[in-house]
Amino acid sequence: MTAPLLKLENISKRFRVGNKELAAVSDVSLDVAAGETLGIVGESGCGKSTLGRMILRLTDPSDGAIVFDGRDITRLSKRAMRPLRRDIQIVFQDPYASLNPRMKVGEIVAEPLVNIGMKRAEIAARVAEVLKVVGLPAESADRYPHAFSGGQRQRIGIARALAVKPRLIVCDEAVSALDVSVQAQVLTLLRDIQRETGVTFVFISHNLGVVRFLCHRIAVLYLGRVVEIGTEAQLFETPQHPYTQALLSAIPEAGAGRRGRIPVPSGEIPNPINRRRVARFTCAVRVFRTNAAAKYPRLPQIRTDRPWRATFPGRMRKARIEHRKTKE
Amino acid sequence: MLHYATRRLLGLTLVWAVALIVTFFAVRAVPGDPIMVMLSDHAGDAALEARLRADYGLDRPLPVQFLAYIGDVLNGTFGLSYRYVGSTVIDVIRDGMTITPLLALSALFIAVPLGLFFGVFAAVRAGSWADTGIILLLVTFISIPSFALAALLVWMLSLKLALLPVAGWGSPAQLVLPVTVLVVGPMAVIARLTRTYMLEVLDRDFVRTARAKGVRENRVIWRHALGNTMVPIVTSIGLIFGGLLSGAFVVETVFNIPGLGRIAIDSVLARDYPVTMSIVLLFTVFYSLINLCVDLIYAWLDPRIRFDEASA
Amino acid sequence: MTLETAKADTLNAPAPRRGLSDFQIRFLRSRNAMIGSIIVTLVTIVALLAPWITPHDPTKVSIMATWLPPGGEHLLGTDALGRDVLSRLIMGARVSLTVALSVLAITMTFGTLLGMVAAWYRGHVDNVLMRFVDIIFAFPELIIAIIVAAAMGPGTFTVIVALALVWWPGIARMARALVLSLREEPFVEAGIACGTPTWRIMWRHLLPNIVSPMIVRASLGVGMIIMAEATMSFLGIGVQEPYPTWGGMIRDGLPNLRTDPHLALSASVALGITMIGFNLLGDGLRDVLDPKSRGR
Amino acid sequence: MPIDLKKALGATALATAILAGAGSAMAADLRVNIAADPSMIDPITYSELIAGQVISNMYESFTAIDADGQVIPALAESWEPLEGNLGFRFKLREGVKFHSGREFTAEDVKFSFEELLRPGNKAGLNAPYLDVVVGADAMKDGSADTLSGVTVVDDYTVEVAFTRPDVLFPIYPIYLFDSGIVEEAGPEWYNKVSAGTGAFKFENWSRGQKVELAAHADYWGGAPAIDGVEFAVIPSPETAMAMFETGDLDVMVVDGPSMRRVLGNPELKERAITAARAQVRYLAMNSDLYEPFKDKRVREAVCRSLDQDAMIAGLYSGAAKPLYGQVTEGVAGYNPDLPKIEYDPEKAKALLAEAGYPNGDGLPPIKLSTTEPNKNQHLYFASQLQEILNMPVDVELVERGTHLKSINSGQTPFFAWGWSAGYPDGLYFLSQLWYSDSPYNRGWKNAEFDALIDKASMTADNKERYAIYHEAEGMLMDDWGTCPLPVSTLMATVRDGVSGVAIQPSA
Repeated sequence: MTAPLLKLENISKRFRVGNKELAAVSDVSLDVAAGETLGIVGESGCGKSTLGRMILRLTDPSDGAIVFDGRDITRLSKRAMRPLRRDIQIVFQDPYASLNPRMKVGEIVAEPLVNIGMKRAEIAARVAEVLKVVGLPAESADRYPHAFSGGQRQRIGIARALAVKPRLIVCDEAVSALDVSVQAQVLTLLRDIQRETGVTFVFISHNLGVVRFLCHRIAVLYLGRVVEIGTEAQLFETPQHPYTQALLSAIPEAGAGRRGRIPVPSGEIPNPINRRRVARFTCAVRVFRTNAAAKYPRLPQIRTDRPWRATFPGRMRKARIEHRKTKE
Repeated sequence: MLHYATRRLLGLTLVWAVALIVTFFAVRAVPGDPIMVMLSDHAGDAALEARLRADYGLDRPLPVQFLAYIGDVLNGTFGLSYRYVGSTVIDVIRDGMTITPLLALSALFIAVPLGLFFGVFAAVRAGSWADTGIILLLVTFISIPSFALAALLVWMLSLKLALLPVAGWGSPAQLVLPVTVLVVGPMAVIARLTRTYMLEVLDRDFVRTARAKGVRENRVIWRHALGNTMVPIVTSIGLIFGGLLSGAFVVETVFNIPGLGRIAIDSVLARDYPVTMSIVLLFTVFYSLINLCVDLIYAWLDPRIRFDEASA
Repeated sequence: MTLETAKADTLNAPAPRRGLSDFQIRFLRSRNAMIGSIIVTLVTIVALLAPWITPHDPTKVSIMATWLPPGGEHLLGTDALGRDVLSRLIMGARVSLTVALSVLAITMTFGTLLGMVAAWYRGHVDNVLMRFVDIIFAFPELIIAIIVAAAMGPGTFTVIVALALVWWPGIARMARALVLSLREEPFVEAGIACGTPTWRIMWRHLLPNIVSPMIVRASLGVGMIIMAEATMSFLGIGVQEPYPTWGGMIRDGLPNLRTDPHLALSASVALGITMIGFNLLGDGLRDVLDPKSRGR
Repeated sequence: MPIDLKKALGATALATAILAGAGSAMAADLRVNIAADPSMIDPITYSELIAGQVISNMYESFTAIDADGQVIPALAESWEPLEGNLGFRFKLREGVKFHSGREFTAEDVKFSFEELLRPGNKAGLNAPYLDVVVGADAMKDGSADTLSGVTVVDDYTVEVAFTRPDVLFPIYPIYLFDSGIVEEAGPEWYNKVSAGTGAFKFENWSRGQKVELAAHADYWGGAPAIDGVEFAVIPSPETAMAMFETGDLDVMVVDGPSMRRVLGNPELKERAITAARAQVRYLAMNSDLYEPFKDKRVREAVCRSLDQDAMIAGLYSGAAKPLYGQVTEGVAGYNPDLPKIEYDPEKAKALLAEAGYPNGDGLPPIKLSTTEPNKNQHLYFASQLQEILNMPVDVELVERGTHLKSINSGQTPFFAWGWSAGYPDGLYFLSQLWYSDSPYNRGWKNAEFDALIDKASMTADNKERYAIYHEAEGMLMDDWGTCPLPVSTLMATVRDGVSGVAIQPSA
């Protein structure tokens, strides 16, 4: 196996909120191989966007290292980071907010090209080329974003990310703001692009269904840590972690699979700022609280290449029962 | 809330300290020499000049002068005036210290209700000719320079109609013209703000609900809508008060009122550093205190604002 | 002078996203904006053409033709030195606008730049800058103007410096507020993510998106600066001879209000109309550009 | 109600004082405007003109000036020079009462002089007059506690000894005050009480608003006909005018722009009283700072470009007098025979060309500096010089304090200014402005002129001394050392029912 294109080593991110500390991402380690699509799923607020932003160095990790193509980029200055930006691109969630309303589409798509110092004539050609790749007419370049629909705009965002032929694209909830039918089109587009260019994707989403469609491997993020990681098949067929199970049950077709219904946690996600307030979905929290030494246990290296978070089954069961009670 | 108020006060003290330092050195950077002004046409008498300079401590190094000034501020005299020989600054500005705030506050207390009234009146009749008329009038009020307005009023009311005294200070009648001149601009500003916010509020659901429930129109406007309009207007009152303090410079000059504004201009021109510094400090203190009050009132009016978290 | 600040700040926070044609339609529909722009255009034309359209040399002293009443060769009469009042009014427009536009250019450039930098880098840069702004705000602006005027001696340059000093913090604060909300926008992050240098992010992403609220602020600002300049001239610390200014003309005319009212009145009217023009234009632009006040 | 003109109130030449034995049928207090708040109201620190207008009504000197500008005895009834003109023996007036009720004696003279010289007393304008007194230096540097040059002979006789002759000493306006005042009101008595012998005593001072004086019933010249005077501080002439018209002022001192209004209104004009100012005005041309002024022809060209008659008509509405020398009419030593300086643009151009600057070519740029109130005059000068001589001149407005410092330290090349008589004698103008060693020299220096001035200060005989003045003044004018400028008239208007008001011909 070749060295992974992207390697996250024990990445953590803590924010200060007043006197308290919010752990958005805790001790996450992930590898992404070249040409692979890694999905990162979790509910909103679980830290997956922060993770994505850290890969792009839009946010600096508090601990840990980000290694891209064998090079530690964790502490690179903004300036030193700039040449690397050619290799790592991002597609944002909001197709409206992620395009500057004051720039023409052509300028938007050209922006990364300008940054790498491409000549004007070449830029124009490349812009036309990527617009075609994402399925937009060449005239689009002269129009402003407000003239396009959500799906079209997201194509513009993808075109921008593709323009410099990056090796890694982080898609941060890239389709979640779109209608279901449009989602499918965009996802298909992404898959086709990968097939043609061999680009690596890190696909962040709260939607397991979407992830399943696109991703080779999937990591499940809960309260800032990876609770389970595995191939698409492993994860969907044999989810190990109760949270994964819960997530799966939220998707009708997946949840209706072999395992039968799994109680779906409802209500608010536990507040990562103050764990004492955790009220409903208490399983993982209990574990952390009761075993201080094993507070943040490492993922056991399982041969199957499918690590999952060590938990305490007895307590877990109890938690589940408790949860039922609260629900009834 | 209390915590917030204390912290704001601490912050203010810092601003005042900086103001003290900045004004001390800024005023001293000004060309011109108080001793020369004291000597007037007899400047050039070196012996007299040296003596005065020593008497006033102006021959000492700046840091020493600064420390001396801080001492004077702390003991409440604010030091000796350069212009009024043998008088302390507090003697010079004592009358002005009540006059200018009195002028500014009376203007404020007249301008706010009047402005609210006109603003609501225009908003309720939005789009009508009355509205357009009021808007034009308000723009005119905002646009007319206070000195021009003052001259016009003196000419009309005092000279032609002989209704009011031309200038001076002391009787209630002498208060009418200067306060009127001061009121006009801020009143128009408040009215315009009120109209804008009022229109916005009148469009909101709770107002419609109230109307739908059959609440009388007057009550809808004055209780439901205006109450909500007050919050953003209160925030602008600090700035309006600052404008009034500035307006005092012109009004006091035109109407010959011995307030801080006129004393300030006189003292700048006469290089009366201690008086200038003290007035600048006082204005800064008035202004910042009013702004503090405004923020506190704002907090009180709008319970959604939680200062302790907002500042984190 | 800053009474409008609060309003402009609170109303213009979000960045509008609209095309030009949309803007033009609403502009043409706005009565205020139309009247205002007509007045402003006229004043601007007069100011631009001033050297060629004055009937007399505005600085020409005719000691034997002082205090002439309006009419005849001198349409608006002459002043204490026998100078033609109409010519001085026309030149005064040029001086007022020059001062106002210089101050605007300086404060808009520096205020916007500093506000953007503060909002962009945050942390200490922001803290230092904003404390500085707070301190300037803690002084009534006329006090600052007076101190500067006293320090530098009166003159056009002094007026510009003093007013710029008073004006930039408001601009900086507004730019900062706008950029603070803007910098969280994904399109800005997208810029960073694709390696756009900071200066170009400011130039291409931030600046164009704060321009329209800043323009509203500027158009209201012109009127206020003209008024401030007139007030400084009125208090004797403004633009100096031989340049005619409206504030100076009012001041020189006031003592003769009863014998020669045309002196103070003509300048007052010119100043008033110009102020009304800029205020109407500013109001109109705000209505047109501000999403919150749309449809009103 | 008829009012007697009892006594001149304002007694010093420094003040624009209202000479009023004035009375009013209606108001008990006479209300008069002053243009600014006085800076002080005591005779020691007294150092500016506005204060002088107030103080001169409360304090007196050895001599006073009558309504015609003549020196008359006041607190000294007579005086005689000591040997070699090195001092004077003054015979003091008897029966003079201070505001406190105490009697004025020779001890008070000694006390007043000593207080003026005592270090730490921030003495103002009057102290320098004492420089010639024996022991003054020792007093000033603190090495002596009494003034050795002053000898109290008896209660009403005092001798003042000089280190050099100073024949004009008796007419110096040195205010004499009460030696018992410190004991009575403490060392900080300055702003609380008055300690003079004048017709009015201090009552109240509301800073920035008014100074109120009350009649001094025991005044040696007879009690004033009015109960008091209220000096209202009114910086704006327009406001003053408005207040006069609404009856809020009894007497209005007319200033600048109001003059036109008064002269143009028959009703007001009828009420106006005028007097010449004891002031000279001049255009200073400092040849050390502007090379072309070294040439007498350039200076003459400048002077011939200015039309005094047009200025009087256009700038002063006629209320001014032309000046052709440097001693004003009405001041002792005035020369009525000085030739008129003709306005002659052609000759001015020719002179400039002769000096090597045809049509102004080669003249370096220069600033004509002044303060705000003198703006219009200077704009006129500049426009004339630009038009006739094509001289590259610009008007520069400077803050008053800065301007004074600059002109008094000889750093301003070109400016017009006035000089008010500190005492009513022509020597004041000549020695202060054009004497080489004067701290106020205005940029023209001449050794022969200096010698004449030295001679004059030792010449006790008036006629002889005046002849020396004329010679020196002629020398100054022949060399075009300065361009004399018109001097505006002092003017006041008086309300109905007020009579007996006169203006003192002074500054």
